[in-house]
Amino acid sequence: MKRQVALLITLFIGTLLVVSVFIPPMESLKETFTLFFDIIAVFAFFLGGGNLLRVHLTKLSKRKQDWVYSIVTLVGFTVVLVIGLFKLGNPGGIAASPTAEGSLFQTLFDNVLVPLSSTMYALLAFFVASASYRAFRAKNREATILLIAAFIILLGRTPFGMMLTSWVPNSLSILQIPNLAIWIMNSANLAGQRAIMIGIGLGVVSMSIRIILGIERTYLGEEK
Amino acid sequence: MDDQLYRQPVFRVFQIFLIIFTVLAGSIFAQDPAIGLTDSADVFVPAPPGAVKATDVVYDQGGAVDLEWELSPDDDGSLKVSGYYICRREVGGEDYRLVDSVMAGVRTFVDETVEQDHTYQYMVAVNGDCSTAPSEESNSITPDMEWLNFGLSNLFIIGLVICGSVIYFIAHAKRGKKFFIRKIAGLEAVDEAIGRATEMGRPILFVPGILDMDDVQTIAALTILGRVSRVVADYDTKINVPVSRSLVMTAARETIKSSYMAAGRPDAYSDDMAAYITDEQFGYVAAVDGMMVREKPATCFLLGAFFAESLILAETGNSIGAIQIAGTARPAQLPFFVAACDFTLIGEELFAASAYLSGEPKQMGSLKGQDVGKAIAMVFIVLGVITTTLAQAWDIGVFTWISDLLHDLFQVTS
Amino acid sequence: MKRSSIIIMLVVLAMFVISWLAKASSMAGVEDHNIWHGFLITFSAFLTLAILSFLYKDNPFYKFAEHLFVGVSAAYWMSMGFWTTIVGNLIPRISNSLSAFFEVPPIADEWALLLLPDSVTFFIPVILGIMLLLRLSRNMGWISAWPLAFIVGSTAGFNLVRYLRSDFIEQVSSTFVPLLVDWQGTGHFFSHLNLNASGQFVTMAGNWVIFLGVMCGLIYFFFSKEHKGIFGFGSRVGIWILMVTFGASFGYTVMGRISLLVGRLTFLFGDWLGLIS
Amino acid sequence: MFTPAPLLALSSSTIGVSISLGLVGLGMVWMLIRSLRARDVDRRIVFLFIFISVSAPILFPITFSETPTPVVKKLFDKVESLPADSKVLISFDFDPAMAPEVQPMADAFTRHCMAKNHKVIFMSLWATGQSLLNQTMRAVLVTEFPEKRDGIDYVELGYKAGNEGVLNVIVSNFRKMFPTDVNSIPLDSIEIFDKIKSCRDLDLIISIGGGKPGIKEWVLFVGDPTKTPIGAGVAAVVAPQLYPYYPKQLLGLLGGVKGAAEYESELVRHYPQFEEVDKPGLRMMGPQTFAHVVILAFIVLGNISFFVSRRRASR
Repeated sequence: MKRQVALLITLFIGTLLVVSVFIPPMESLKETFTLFFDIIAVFAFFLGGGNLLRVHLTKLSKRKQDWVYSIVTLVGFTVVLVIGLFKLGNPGGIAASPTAEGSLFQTLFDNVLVPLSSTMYALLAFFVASASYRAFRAKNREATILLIAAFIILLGRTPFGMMLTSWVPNSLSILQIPNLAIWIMNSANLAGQRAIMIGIGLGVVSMSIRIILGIERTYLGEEK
Repeated sequence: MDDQLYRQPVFRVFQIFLIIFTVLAGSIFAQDPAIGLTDSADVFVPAPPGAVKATDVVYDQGGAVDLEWELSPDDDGSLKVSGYYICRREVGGEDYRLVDSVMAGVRTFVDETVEQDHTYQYMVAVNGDCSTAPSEESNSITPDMEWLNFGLSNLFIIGLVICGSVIYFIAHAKRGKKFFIRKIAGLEAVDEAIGRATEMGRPILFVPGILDMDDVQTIAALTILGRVSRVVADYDTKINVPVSRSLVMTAARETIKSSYMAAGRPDAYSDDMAAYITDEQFGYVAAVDGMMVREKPATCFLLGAFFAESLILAETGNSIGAIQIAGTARPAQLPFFVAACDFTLIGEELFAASAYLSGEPKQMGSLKGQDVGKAIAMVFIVLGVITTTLAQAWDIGVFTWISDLLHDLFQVTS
Repeated sequence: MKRSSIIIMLVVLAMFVISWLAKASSMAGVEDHNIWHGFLITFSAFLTLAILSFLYKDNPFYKFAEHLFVGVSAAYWMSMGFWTTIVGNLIPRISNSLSAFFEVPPIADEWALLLLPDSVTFFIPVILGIMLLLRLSRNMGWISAWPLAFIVGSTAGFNLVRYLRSDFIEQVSSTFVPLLVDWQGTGHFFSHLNLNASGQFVTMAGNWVIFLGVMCGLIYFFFSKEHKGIFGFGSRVGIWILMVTFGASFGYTVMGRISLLVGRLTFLFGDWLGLIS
Repeated sequence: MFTPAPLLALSSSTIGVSISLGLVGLGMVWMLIRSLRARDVDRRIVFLFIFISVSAPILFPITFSETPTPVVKKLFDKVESLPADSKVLISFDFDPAMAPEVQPMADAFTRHCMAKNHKVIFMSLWATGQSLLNQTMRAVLVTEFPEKRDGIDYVELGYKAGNEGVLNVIVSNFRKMFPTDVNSIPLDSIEIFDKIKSCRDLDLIISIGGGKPGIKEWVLFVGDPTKTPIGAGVAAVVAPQLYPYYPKQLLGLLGGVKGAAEYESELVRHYPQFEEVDKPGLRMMGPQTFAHVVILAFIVLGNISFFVSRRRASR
């Protein structure tokens, strides 16, 4: 029974939202449901944040490996939560935006979160290099095509691409590497992207139907 | 359509009354120099704009009116006219009030400040240097709400055909029809990858992307997690599912738990298998990276919605020598997975994976339905390309017509 | 702890203090809270270096940065969720007294859903949220499947039409490309045949590649037909097209990734060390 | 802002560059030898190379001379070939987030037009473009061309709300949309506008942007109906979407930092007096080019070691 109700909810809500697209009076349903989702997600924070606290407190009390760092997480979490929820150090008081200019919360964001996340993001520069060193090898036909395409585009984005091929006459200018790079981006690259997207569109439609019809129910747990 | 309502006799009479009233009011208004300095001899007064036509905006909730008028004859690109004032009043009520103004040369306006089922009249006044001249009053208009959006009928038809074929093949499979489904390399490798982790005595890492449950990719990833954790339960291997959203944590726990129950090992399940890290994209990545280098999982699954972190995770996983099975429906991240992982589920394959892994005929049937969708796409692309080519190269009427028709069919206005 | 690691810790600490003092004194007279700002910049630089050190190998500084990142960011998004969603969107709709307490203007009732006012319907997510929390209870835990069913159902419902529209229908129609561009007859075509990048032939070739590429790419994704014969050839070409796509997009994004590092290094060399103007 | 570097700094930067180039070069040779022995390189060495190749050009600014691609060259030549006193409109259609990529282009266009003695009209379709426009005016016009006079050599129309609606109006009449310039001086009393009524009277329009409204709108609403040549500078991500308009509807296009760098280096080639001014496009290109070359070299090395090891295995 419990599962039946859940499947009925999915069926009802799913169908309702599909149908609502075609019915103007129900247009705002989409925004309302998005808000509903956000609100439920905030409730879920209790579970997530609670779990975070539990994991690190256990680590700390049982003196598991690296328990010292759990103190860092716990202190960071508690301090920021208190500052954030009570708007401590916010010049505008309770009515101000939590991220108001000059607030402690925003200062923390600018000086702790920004350097951390942008450096993490910047690691990509290194990983892009190591991945291309390892992956772009002419192991087989597919890998060779991947390699050639990447090489032409990369070369086309440096001054050397033009330098190497600037002698090519205008009537053959597609063979100049920067032009070739643009041409590839606008033809083969576009074709591949479109084929992938059309496939994704169908995949999502089929997956959604399976969910709405209750055929796909893994997230609810298997039948006992 | 509820137009019918207004066709009832009572409303007819009311409408006729309104029209008479309108004409009367209009003529009175026109004589009354309410706006502008019309009498002064040395002030240029532009000629008033022509007839104002008000129509209800279709397929909405009744909150908008379309206006169209003829430009004032003096609005010829010279500087004599600076713009138009749009004025509105409710029929039978107050005076005209200014709604908005538009620049010279503009002949249409959409008034989105009206309320449903009220009746309005409009007037457009042309604005000269220091004088205005009003148009005649418009027809009265009652914005109403439509119950069906016929503007989306092509979306409806295409959706019906595609959903229909998916459902048809699901039903077909239910009756016992077996379909051929080709092998999907990444999925064939799942069992082997889990077996490898078991042999090496190392854990399995499953990353379900960084988006919440409101993204289909996350749900697809969780359904695959269901199959993976079933095998994991059988093999008695350790599985770690770090997640970046609390809701995903809840759903992942539910999924793993039921897999363990199904495998007959509810005792081996623990909530610690799925743990929430943080909502912050790169904070999550930092923690998962740390987890990778410290616990050295033998197998990493990177399935779901990924953004820039795709390559950071895949490269770190690669550096610890893990077998990596990745998959996403974000085209921008696929190249990185292809470059750095052993197997990649490309777009549609991610959604097909759960059906494929389940082995249930019903689910396999839906894959056949998707193929029908692809066939339809291919047929229409061929038709569209041929007719567009013929229409453009030789300008043959019938092909232009078909090509326009196809463009309209696959053109969705919101 | 090993002696060497203690020494490293002490050295880093000493360098931190030196940098802090140097930064604070260099800002004296320019900034009001120079000690505080000196600390902030030094701390940012320390965190930047701690994350970069992961490239060499896992180490205590990275662990510190990672754990700080997790704790601070989880709390950050939780606070933001509370203020923007609960205080920003829920409370103004359901309670006037609470809105007054949080000094947010109440949002007027709209009768959007099921012909009920928002002040009633917005209790639905609250109830579902509480159901979700019941997961913590032993007896009522099963009920948390209902909010999940609600969420999954709405995700499926939304995305079905959205993806059908933007990924299927729009991509199909944008593939209606003319295979003959600027066609002025066969004679004109051959007499003007060249490989100029913006010439007729190259533009046409691009459209042919798009047309055939999309077709072959779709053949690759066919699940229910064996990839043999003509179909197999089509699917092979499809893979090649996908490989060109992946290679090209990879190559194209490299530049953006490098700029990110330029940004970080400019912070380290400029804002922190003051080596560049 | 540029401050002339003392001799010492200049030489130290040259030394720094040579040392880092030497390091990277020697390292590459060492790795080539390793690759020929079919030995793979540790990823950390790859990381080190990227670090050096990105930080060296930041610490010791070096610039590579760029050869302009035809899309850029065509636009440059247009500005160059217009006779003095031609009327050029530059529209700043971007926000601060995009500015690092496209503001260098705006500066370069302004510099070029001023050097050619064109009459320049500045405007913006983005509210946030106004302050960026002021930045360029301060950095380029006021500092480098103090002799140019507002209203005679250039005029700032500023921002007007209305997005493509603005274009719809100025395509037939400027005064209707902009009765005055940004300083409230009526257009009728501004010399430049004596002979300008609408966009038809302009000799060139340059839009710099990357979002909506932007280049596409300029092409559709102004370029196509009036046949006034339009050039553009855009962020790298949107450049591929605009290539279909080139060369028919768009005269030329600068895409991303690379496009800016190409234009800057072409400018210096024609006007050596700009050798000394700050060229952010070229400056940003240094690390990018260096890193790209290192990555390309690594791809080559990887393939060498792959083929050598395969040959050995087959023996």
